[in-house]
Amino acid sequence: QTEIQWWHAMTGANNDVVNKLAADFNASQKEYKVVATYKGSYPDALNAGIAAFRAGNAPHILQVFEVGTATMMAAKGAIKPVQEMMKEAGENFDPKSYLPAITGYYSTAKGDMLSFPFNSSSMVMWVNRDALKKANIAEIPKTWPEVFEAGKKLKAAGWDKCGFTAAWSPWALVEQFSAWHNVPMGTKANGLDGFDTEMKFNSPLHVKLLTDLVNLQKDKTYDYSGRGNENEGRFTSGECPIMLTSSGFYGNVKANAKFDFAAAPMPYYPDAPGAPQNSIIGGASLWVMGGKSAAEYKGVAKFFTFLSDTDRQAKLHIESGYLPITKAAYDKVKASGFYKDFPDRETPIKELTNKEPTENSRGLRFGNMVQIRDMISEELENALAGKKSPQQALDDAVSRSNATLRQFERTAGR
Amino acid sequence: MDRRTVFNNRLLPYLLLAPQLAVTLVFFYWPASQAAWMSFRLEDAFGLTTEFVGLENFQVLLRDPSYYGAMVNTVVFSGSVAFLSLSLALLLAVMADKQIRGATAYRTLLVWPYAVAPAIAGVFWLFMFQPSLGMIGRTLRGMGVDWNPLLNGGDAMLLVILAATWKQISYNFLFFLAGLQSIPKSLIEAAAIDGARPTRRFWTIVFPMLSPTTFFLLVVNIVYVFFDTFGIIDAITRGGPAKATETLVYKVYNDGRLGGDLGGSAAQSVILMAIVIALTAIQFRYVEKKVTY
Amino acid sequence: MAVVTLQNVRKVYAGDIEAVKGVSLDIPDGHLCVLVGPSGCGKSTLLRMVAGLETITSGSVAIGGREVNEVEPADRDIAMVFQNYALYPHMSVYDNIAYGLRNRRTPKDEIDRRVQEAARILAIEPFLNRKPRALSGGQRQRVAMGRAIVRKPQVFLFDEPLSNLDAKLRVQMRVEIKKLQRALGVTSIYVTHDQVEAMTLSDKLVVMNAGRVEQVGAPSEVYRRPATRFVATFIGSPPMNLLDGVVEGEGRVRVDGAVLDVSDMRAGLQPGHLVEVGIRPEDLEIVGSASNSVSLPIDFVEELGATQLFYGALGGQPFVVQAGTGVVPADAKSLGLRIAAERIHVFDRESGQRLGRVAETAAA
Amino acid sequence: MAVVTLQNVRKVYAGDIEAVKGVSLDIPDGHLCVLVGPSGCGKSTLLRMVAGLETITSGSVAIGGREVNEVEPADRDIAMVFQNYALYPHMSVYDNIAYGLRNRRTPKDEIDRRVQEAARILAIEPFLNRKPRALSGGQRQRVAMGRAIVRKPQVFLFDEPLSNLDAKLRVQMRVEIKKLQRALGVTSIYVTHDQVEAMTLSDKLVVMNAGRVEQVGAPSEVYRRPATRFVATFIGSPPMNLLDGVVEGEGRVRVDGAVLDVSDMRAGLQPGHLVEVGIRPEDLEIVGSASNSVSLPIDFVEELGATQLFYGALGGQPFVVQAGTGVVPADAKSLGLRIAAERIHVFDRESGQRLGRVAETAAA
Amino acid sequence: MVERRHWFSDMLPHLILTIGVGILAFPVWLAVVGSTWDAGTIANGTMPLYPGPYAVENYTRALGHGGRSSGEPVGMLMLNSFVMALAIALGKIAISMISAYAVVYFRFPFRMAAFWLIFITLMLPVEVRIYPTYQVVAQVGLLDTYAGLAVPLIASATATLLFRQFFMTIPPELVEASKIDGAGPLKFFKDTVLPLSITTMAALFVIQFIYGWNQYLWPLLITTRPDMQTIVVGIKKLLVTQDALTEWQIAMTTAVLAMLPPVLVVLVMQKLFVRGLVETEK
Ligand SMILES: Nc1ncnc2c1ncn2[C@@H]1O[C@H](COP(=O)(O)OP(=O)(O)OP(=O)(O)O)[C@@H](O)[C@H]1O
Ligand SMILES: Nc1ncnc2c1ncn2[C@@H]1O[C@H](COP(=O)(O)OP(=O)(O)OP(=O)(O)O)[C@@H](O)[C@H]1O
Ligand SMILES: O=P(O)(O)OC[C@H](O)CO
Ligand SMILES: [Mg+2]
Ligand SMILES: [Mg+2]
Repeated sequence: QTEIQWWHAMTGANNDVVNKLAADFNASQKEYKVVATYKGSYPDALNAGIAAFRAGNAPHILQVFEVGTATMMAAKGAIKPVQEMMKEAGENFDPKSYLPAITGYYSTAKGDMLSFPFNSSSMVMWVNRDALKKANIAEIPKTWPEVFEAGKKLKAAGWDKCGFTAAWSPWALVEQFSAWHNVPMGTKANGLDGFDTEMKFNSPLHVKLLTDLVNLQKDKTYDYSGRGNENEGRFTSGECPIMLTSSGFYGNVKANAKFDFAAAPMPYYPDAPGAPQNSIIGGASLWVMGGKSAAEYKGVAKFFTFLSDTDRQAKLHIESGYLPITKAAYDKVKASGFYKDFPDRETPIKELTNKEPTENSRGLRFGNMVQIRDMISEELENALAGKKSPQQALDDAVSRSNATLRQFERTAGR
Repeated sequence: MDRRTVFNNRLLPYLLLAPQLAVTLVFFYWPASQAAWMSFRLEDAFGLTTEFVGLENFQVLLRDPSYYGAMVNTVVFSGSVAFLSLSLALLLAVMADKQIRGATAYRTLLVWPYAVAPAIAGVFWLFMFQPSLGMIGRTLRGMGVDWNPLLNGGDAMLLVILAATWKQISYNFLFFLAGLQSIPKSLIEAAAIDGARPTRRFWTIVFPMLSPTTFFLLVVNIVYVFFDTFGIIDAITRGGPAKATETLVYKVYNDGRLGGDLGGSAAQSVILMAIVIALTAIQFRYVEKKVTY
Repeated sequence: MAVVTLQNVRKVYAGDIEAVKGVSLDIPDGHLCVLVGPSGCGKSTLLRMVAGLETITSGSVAIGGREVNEVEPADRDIAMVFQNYALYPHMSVYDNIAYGLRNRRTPKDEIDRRVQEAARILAIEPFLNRKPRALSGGQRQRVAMGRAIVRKPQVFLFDEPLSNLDAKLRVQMRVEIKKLQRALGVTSIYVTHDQVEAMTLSDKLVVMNAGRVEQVGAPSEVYRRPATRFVATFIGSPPMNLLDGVVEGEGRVRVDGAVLDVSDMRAGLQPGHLVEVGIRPEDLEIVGSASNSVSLPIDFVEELGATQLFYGALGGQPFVVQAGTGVVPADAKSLGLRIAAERIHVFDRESGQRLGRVAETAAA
Repeated sequence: MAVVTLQNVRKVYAGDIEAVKGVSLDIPDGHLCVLVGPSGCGKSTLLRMVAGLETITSGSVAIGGREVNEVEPADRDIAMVFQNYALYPHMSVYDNIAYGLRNRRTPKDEIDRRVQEAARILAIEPFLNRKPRALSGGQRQRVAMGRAIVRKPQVFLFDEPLSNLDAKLRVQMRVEIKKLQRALGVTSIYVTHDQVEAMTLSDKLVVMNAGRVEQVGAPSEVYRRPATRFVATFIGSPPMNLLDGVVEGEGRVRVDGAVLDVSDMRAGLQPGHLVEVGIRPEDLEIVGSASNSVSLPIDFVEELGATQLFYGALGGQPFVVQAGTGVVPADAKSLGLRIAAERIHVFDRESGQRLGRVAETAAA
Repeated sequence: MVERRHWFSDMLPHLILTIGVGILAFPVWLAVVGSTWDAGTIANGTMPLYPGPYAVENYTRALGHGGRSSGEPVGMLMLNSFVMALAIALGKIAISMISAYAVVYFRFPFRMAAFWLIFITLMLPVEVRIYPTYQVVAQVGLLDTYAGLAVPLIASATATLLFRQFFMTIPPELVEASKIDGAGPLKFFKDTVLPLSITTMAALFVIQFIYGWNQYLWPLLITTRPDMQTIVVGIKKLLVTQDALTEWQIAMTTAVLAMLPPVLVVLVMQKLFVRGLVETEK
């Protein structure tokens, strides 16, 4: 039996899903055994994968979150392009069967798909309906000003520790925010058109959002909840009634929240031209590491085929809140009437397909983006803690990011 | 003068030394030289391409404000932990050294945190001080204190300092107790006859007599804060918010993470090693001197 | 300077160890009183009670007429020299000596004057700036003395102050201490387990054993008329020979077949009373091999230079004779010994008490 | 049992410390030779070269006629008793004694026989199963002896074996060692810095100083006719008094105004030759205050029991007189002293060599 | 000593020590309490100061299945920790003892050089050169092995220095007596040095066992397989940082379990441990 190592970063309810997938695959055949290993957070998993590769000990499959894409793409010798592998293994693989936003994100300029889409998400705004009701907020807020307003009402209604918050701050407040408002995060179509990009997320609109948040942070109408999972905990425990995070959070909200909740579209500034545009995908894809034997790749390919099964994808979507990544699966769920019963479960897909993507909303592909996220987080923290003005913080984030981009450019093997 | 009688075999001593030397060479000197080598190079994350860049990594490092930030953090952190844990431990040791009932029981109850892993100590303190679910964190907020280690660097620093201090008190306590107990009773008695009251005895006799112990502990505490607290920081703050709790060692780890800046990380390793070797040398000289004390 | 008076002083340590079992003692002003006895007999305990370093279980200690049982050491106006000197290792010699004065807020120049004077007396002026670790044993000893004398206390206490020195230095320092004590005239209590030190130093010698005082007296008195068998063997080296004997009659004791005349013997002892007869090795007269002499076969001779020790046995009990070198021919196989009646000590075999004449003992 | 011969033995330690500067010595079979001298004079070094624990820089050491310079300690057939006994703390007394035999693969029952015998001789049978830490100092000393004798070696080596014992025990063990050595008849070398031990134990006394032998001889001989000023002051306690003097003429020396007759004085010394005159404290005759006597003002008296020491100064140099107790009245302020001509030692003031008559010295 | 006494000065030490004991114990008490409540109580911040009814459930789950995300039973993690700690403790004692023996009881060319080579590593823990060391371990193929967990950490000068110091306190006369008694270096080591070192070894064992058990960063990096992970690392994995909630009750259960062995070792072997500690460092 050939063992196939699969390193991932799925926690909580999603972790159960991953383990179940592996178990099901292993039960479905005898030749291969997929061993799923939780390696910590997305950056931890990526870090473990890189370290293991350098040590000659890489797993077969590595789950890498979307912002690690550039790093992986640049590592030509380290990865095995999925499309190529599927072909060699004789497995059926059609990039076109995936939602276009997804295919675009993980393919080269030439259209070769390098990684296997697995758990794609989008950012949504989770709301605690019970709380809104208590605070006499009839409608789920749609725009940022409405969110601010709602936050204030909630505060007045007793949610004085936190009106609203956002997990994955750089993702929510910079990356998705840029796309949703059709402003560039960086040049060159956010890096999709080449590594010689520069960051642009210190635009007036970006500064405006941060300035608003900084002001609201003072009385905790908005309350920053760190880079970890405090956000999620505060939402499910009812402490924070509004929170921006991934649609993939669904499984965990469902398991833990004791109130009526919903996933609403991300808020936008109504005065921003074109807003809302469309969101970009989040989540992660599966990368196949290089240097393995043909037999092993065959197993990996078989596993991927197993994962692409339409029924399985549909089920995945329903259970986890991640997107149905193939068109077939989407259609199937739609046809089943699921979205009629649970309209907010379609929210992320609607966000993604809200408008035809522009240069600013097709996706992101910045080198060392994982480190850049840390820099953005740090500068956001500086601003929210009052140590720097919002403008200053974003300027610094931009210039630090640019330095990192330059370094990446130097080392990226191209 | 070394008046030790020795055996005069030729080969045997080398054989006896071989395992330790082998392990040291393979797992210390080789990596150390690798670090030195890497500090002159620029590499991509996966180590696929590499380039010799001379001193560039060091230059970048020395121009990087966050490196100095980490230095300041390290100094604040180690200084506070050393001061707090030393003074609290000394207080406890002086109390436990008194001829009181239950002294051994107190000692037992004070030594065990030594055995708690730093990472686990970190988890304990996180659990207590987490702002939204931690018992103390919530209490503080309930009392109107704006306790927010997730955003407020000072709070975060305070938290890791407290956790590290908590972990270190036992150790210092043991040494102070041993130090106190090794002060000849007759010195205290002589001072009493010389007319010194307990407080004066403490400051003029006991405390100066403890100074070798104190100095030793200072060095050890600094090293402890340098390295062993990695687990505490990683568990509680991961260096955040906004690098407020990033110490030199955490930075070595963090910068090398994701293969992002292995050269820079290696350059930091090299500098750190130099610092620690200097510390060792200082301590060694001091220890040598102490032998004759 | 003061009289020190101990009345029925007892010390029971935790764990019911009765270290001192009721000691009464008067030390006249200016006298040097030596406590001597085997290890563990309670000498240090007694001294430390006078110092205030141990609490007094019962009885009373008075210094200069004032009962000090509850007075802290600092307020007893005493100074003490410890066996290990207890110098403060982190202070210079000067500071060591000055420390006690500083604690008493003596003016600076007064301190300086007194320290310099003490240093001069003890010839340690060149070392005033050194730390104790840079001094030899003898120098440390002097510093400890300096620390004691600089305070001009009412009482000096010494706990085996010389036992960490080597033999030569010990003899020298012993003479110096005696001179200094004489010169300063401070009442002193001195603890030692070395009987030579005890003999040579004391004005008043107190022999202790197992927590009790066995004998108190001038050293020569104790040597000449030991009150108990214990004192007899403890004081004097080589120790007094002891032979089992039986009272024959008034002033006569039978030992190993021979009958000895004893001049110092209590009246009224019944014939047949079991005694021990003590004779100091140097108190024997060596006679060729005259009649009325005892013959001691020589097992073994030790050469001491000025004198020689002859080891043998009398009546199955070991017996030593000391004689000036040259008195006995080198090839002698036995000694003829005569013993003057007044040099014979008699002890009760059971109680160990001296059986000397009552009147004379009382006079001592 | 064997003769031990040292020929011009030298030891230079790393760092150019010449610890032993050429020593030649013959120790006849069965003799006990004591090396005595001040600390650091090279006694231990010399002994350890015989033991094979130090290499020999030059010269030769022979045991029983065989040169052993290159022989391992284990193969020299020696046994050694150390100052701290060097008992194996983790082994029982039995195992300590048996260890050397076991390493030599002696049969089990033979080992047992020998250990039991040694234990019997030393009266340590009851302790055979104890660990050394459960023994008193004296008992440990015996075990160390047991370890030495059980092997029946050709030579015993002792390095200050008694100096860790207290005074009483030391005297007792010293006698026992002497008896044992006599009984076993094993050639022995014994190192000590205690001159009493040296005097009492040795058949042959070797006084060392600064890496050289100062004098070799029978102990009484060394005491009576010290070859150098060093030996004169080192052997004897209290040490010999030394006074500066000047040769007046044949057999006469002027000291502090007075002229002394000296019977043992080398011929041919020029008048005016600077000398030192040595007189042992016990060699002075005390005369009331007759004419032709020197008067010594008494500074200070020490009571030793049998004798008294009178401290004073002659011609500015300290001077001690020892006299039997009672010879001098208690209230005497000075002593009249007479010195027999044959009791006076004369040393060259510069070289420290004895200036005794050549013929007689050679005969010693 | 005769001293004036006052009820307050008599009570003060007890007061201060009790507060000290309380402060040291409090975090652990909370953890113990935390291990006996359910996720919801903790997550809502309503956990009381006394233990709850979920102890059995939490401990069974931790020992049996482990946390949700890591899914490794604590028992297995503890076994790994135990093996690692044991290997480090024994390995360190073995190699440093013989190397100290060489340095103390022999004179040979490059002796001081060897000593310094070892000594320099005194205070340089693996954290400072973490990546290169990882690389080296990978190159020699020791990732995911017990050897990889333990061997790089047994190269430490502290133990060597301790043994050196201890050997120097063995009276030189014992060597000499042994030589005269016909024992060579190996025999001397076996017959005398080894038995005399037993308490030192035991003391050192306690300290090194704790050191090994408490390792964090090293096992975190060099183990990739879940079944090679150690318990301290296992806890870190329970502290989820994204998307899901931390299962604090399991994390606390695991933390309490992870803390137990070394704390027990310290408490049971207190005397040895204190002795060893004070001697190692001085
Ligand atoms: N603090 C203490 N607790 C219990 N017993 C003690 C204490 N100090 C001394 N002792 C016991 O009291 C007795 C007398 O001890 P002390 O020190 O007075 O003897 P010493 O005559 O000074 O002996 P040495 O000559 O050995 O100094 C001994 O049996 C000793 O063991
Ligand atoms: N291993 C050594 N290395 C260097 N010098 C040494 C060594 N051993 C001894 N010495 C020096 O050699 C001299 C003689 O030393 P040795 O031990 O033989 O003296 P000793 O007469 O036995 O003295 P003590 O009575 O103190 O034991 C001393 O100056 C000593 O310092
Ligand atoms: O929470 P996920 O899995 O949807 O991922 C969120 C972000 O895309 C991570 O970069
Ligand atoms: Mg005492
Ligand atoms: Mg010696």
